[in-house]
Amino acid sequence: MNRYERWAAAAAALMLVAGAAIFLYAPTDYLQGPVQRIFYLHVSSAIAAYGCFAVVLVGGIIYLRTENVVADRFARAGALVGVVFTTVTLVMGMLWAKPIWGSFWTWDARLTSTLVLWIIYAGYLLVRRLSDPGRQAARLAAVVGIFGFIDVPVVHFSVTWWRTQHPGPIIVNDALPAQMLTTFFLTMACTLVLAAVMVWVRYRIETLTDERQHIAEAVPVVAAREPEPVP
Amino acid sequence: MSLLVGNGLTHWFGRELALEGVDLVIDTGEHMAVLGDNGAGKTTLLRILATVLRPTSGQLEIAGLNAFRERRRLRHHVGYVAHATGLYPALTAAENLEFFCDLQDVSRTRVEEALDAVGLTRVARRRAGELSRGMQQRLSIARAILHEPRLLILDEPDASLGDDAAELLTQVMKDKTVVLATHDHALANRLCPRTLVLRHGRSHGTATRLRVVR
Amino acid sequence: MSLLVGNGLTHWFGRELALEGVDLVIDTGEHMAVLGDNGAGKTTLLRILATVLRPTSGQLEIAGLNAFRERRRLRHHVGYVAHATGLYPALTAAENLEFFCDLQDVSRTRVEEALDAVGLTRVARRRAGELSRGMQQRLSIARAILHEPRLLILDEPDASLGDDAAELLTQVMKDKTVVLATHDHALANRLCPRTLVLRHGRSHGTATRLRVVR
Amino acid sequence: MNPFRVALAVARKDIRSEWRTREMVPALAQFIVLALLIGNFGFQIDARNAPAIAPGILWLALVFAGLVAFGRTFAAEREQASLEAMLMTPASPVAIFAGKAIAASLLLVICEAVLLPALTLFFGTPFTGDVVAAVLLATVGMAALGVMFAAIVARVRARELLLPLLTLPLWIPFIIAGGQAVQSAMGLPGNYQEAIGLLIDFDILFVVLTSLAARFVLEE
Amino acid sequence: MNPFRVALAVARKDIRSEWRTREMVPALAQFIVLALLIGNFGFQIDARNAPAIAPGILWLALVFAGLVAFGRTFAAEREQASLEAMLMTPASPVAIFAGKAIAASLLLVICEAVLLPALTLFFGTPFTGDVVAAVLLATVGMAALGVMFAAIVARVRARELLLPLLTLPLWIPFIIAGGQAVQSAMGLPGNYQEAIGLLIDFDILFVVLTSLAARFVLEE
Ligand code: HEM
Ligand SMILES: Nc1ncnc2c1ncn2[C@@H]1O[C@H](COP(=O)(O)OP(=O)(O)OP(=O)(O)O)[C@@H](O)[C@H]1O
Ligand SMILES: Nc1ncnc2c1ncn2[C@@H]1O[C@H](COP(=O)(O)OP(=O)(O)OP(=O)(O)O)[C@@H](O)[C@H]1O
Ligand SMILES: [Mg+2]
Ligand SMILES: [Mg+2]
Repeated sequence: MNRYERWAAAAAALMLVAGAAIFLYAPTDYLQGPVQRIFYLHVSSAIAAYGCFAVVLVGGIIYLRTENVVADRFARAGALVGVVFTTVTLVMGMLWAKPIWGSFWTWDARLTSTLVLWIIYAGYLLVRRLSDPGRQAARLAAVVGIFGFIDVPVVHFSVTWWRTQHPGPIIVNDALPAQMLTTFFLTMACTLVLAAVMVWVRYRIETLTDERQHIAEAVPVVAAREPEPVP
Repeated sequence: MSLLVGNGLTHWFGRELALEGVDLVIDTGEHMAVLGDNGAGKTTLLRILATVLRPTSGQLEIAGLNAFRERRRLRHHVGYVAHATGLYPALTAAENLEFFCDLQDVSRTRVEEALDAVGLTRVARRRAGELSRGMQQRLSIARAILHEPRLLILDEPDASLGDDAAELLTQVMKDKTVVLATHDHALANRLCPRTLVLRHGRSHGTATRLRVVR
Repeated sequence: MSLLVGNGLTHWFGRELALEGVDLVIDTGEHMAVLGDNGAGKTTLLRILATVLRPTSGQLEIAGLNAFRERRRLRHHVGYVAHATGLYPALTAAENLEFFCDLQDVSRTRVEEALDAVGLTRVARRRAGELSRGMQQRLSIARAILHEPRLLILDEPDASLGDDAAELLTQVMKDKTVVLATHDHALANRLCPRTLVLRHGRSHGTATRLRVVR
Repeated sequence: MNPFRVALAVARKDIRSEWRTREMVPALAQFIVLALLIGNFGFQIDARNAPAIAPGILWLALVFAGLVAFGRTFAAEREQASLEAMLMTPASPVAIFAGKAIAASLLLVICEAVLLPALTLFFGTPFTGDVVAAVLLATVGMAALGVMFAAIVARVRARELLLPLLTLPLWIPFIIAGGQAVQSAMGLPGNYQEAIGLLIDFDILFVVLTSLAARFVLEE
Repeated sequence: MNPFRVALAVARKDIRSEWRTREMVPALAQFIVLALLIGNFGFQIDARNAPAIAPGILWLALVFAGLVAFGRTFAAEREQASLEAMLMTPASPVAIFAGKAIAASLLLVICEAVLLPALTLFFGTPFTGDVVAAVLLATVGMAALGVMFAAIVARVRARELLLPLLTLPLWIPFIIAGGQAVQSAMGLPGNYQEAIGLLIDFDILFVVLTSLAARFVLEE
């Protein structure tokens, strides 16, 4: 096992620990029943996605200022992993919505803005795929990523700004029993580690792809400064 | 004094190496021809020198400025004739030039002079899209000299030009530093005292001498 | 025997007279060069001869068929290299030719032969969009000879071609009737025994002799 | 000269180009999702009125996706000037036409494969064989018309604009009949059989008409 | 180097090209009318629900017309390779950008001049200064964003497809706030002042952001 595989294995093991906590430690919700256990991963992966998109934002800004490919590779990695976690949030949310609301989807502000988030970053990935690799692709995508981040606060605050069917903030309002809260924070920590590892592995893949396409880090205009994988 | 100094210019298109470590020094007022087979990398080199394309690696200095970081400032001094003419087909020949006068911040009186220099005065009021291929090429040359650049990059400027190509280009190149790519050896010999030969993206001929000079 | 007989070919682009009463007779196997300044009407004439453009007035007969009414039947016999290459950039050089083999209803074995004839065998698997201008021009020539047409219309086929342009064209034109427009007088003399000079859309030079011949 | 071979070659070339560049499929699919989104913003949808509004959104999305897909099919040929080269061959215009229509409608079918489940997911409308049949039947005629007009506007400037202008009026029969069929398949009152019959009639009419017209459209 | 002179020159060139060829205006106008027609077919409209549905149709039509108009503005430069020539000059990207935005939004304003009376005509909704103000304010921000993304996708393959994908999500604020403003101006409940305030905020935000981004988008 190389060190990437070791890290991946460790992250997977952590997720198993989180899973155990979710199903064995956390109490069953007396109103919603077992389906409420979706909550932990649903929210954690949303927050992980925010983190990934923050990497895209910071990476994009650094890239535009310094043309440092390292920043751009992190941005690319962040976008892909962020889309994956947004997908998890969406799917989990829809699975939860069916039994609770009676349908997979309603068009409320939280759900819609989350879908838009997914579309924006999928568009980011498409811009990358459809332009010739190199500085231009990186610059254009950076602009898309920076503008796209506008939607992240919209998603987060949608439940307070608009009347939504989706529940409002409960964690910051201390509305959860202690066991649930512990499980939630454990799951969130594990998910964030997983996201960081995924970004890091993906960064490695992007580096190898770049090398194959001779997108060198040879001439950085300013010395490289790496963005944090997850802020 | 050297106007242009390129150093290890290398460009990869994906996995295709189009230009490999080309060094060149061009003195002020010098005329240099770039020769080479199809696909040798002439256009790639010229696009880099015109600061349209940034090379994968290598340095380029024009008039003492870093050509990649201070592109905007350089553009007053560089004129470029590309393969594609880049004209607005719905505007007349004169209107095309007037528009570029505004962008270049030069007086519109230059339009007439430039049209005259390339022999298009007669068709000044015809739309660019209706001109023949050779006329469009002339118009593209006229646009490149509108702001009287110190450095002129000409990529096959003789393409589709009529019999007067040599005289026209001599006139246009006067008092300017010129890099010219062409397939016409006779023309190259007539217009340019110095020649750079590209083969599979590497420089041969005078270029080898250049390495020593640097 | 004459393969192509044109009679009073005239073309107006709106109020612009591009071609004025050109008569010409081309015998089977003959090679004819069309010369003229920029905007003289060479491309217009060649597009008419290739049956891509219908003239405002005049008659044209190719291989004894009315070129306007029986266009479809003629197309087996005509190959045309235009100013624009008309290739599919996402397909490789070989795939481009294979596609046109299917449309021309000729065997795909022709692809390799045609690529070889224009010296592109080495880049057969590269996408057409990534080829240099000269390589694209070669590919466009390869496409025109895929179906071994009897009549070949070449509009500045030497554009952007490397040093081997003359040999390549000699090879390509062998055993075919050819009308070739170019600005390179040396090339025209070398390839074509007969020359038609256009000036402002009217035929001069050999063309005056032609009137008598007809 | 075998017209089937030509049509196949043309379709294969288009599909291969698409496969190489992967330009259209992923973007078209997401474009569909987006159309859903705007549709939703324009018209407050809830479970009650979904079967009334969903077909409208379905057709709007399909119409716009179709315009893009068909517009692209000849525009690409035109930009590259390869249309002229293709017409310089003795291949029959009808066959060329059919080939382009096949490739473009394949794209549209892929769109539908995304759109129909998405509708079910987002609006809870049923996703039955009847709905699929109605949509596919409409696709045939719309493809024939769309490709023909795409060929016409490719010769014209501002094709992005002219295409909807010419195509939409003739697509209206399909939108109406298809809309009726889908609505009744989704449970609203309406005669499904009759609407499907209409769709088939229109398909035959327009496929024949466009085949006849192909020769005139693709020349000079 | 006077950026105003550059912006003006660019705008004038675009408008003059359009005037010469008359490619966009008539087609755009008719396209709008057609969108009205489809809207009409998709959703049974009567006097009762017109003020609820008309704004939806207004925004749908404007969004699609805008996509076409903005998409065209850089696509034409790209096709002609004149974008490269323009960027070879020392003119500031922000100024070039502003010039293109001015010309494109002028087209959109012409669309609106057709669309708003048409809505009144077809659906009997009021046609007041408030409605016009809301629509014009939305146009500013939408133009800034639309032109920026048009510049981005012009460098990318499959631009017709990518443009809606990138632009629409960021147009949503304008669609929502503009929709609210129009709805309340048409007599539905809603706070007109607040919606207009939002529109102005968004306008300022996006005009500033796109001006900052222009330099990076229009390079190389
Ligand atoms: C497809 C459907 C859904 C989507 C797209 C979605 C999206 C999200 C997102 C993005 C967050 C993170 C918000 C943040 O912290 O910034 C979130 C949190 C949350 N979601 Fe959902 N959700 C969906 C369905 C549901 C359902 C059906 C429920 C349960 C009734 C639910 C309950 C929650 C809860 C309780 C939170 C945590 C709120 C907090 O304390 O911050 N979600 N959802
Ligand atoms: N589409 C068009 N619309 C209007 N005028 C045109 C059009 N095409 C060509 N012309 C005009 O017709 C005349 C002949 O053009 P043509 O392209 O045949 O010249 P040519 O001899 O091929 O020139 P070149 O050597 O530059 O290619 C020119 O004056 C040109 O401006
Ligand atoms: N966009 C591109 N993508 C991939 N490869 C490219 C691209 N542009 C050029 N090349 C490749 O780079 C090499 C050099 O091309 P270039 O256009 O510089 O040649 P050139 O010397 O100008 O040839 P010509 O005389 O035919 O114009 C060629 O092998 C070409 O195939
Ligand atoms: Mg070249
Ligand atoms: Mg010509």
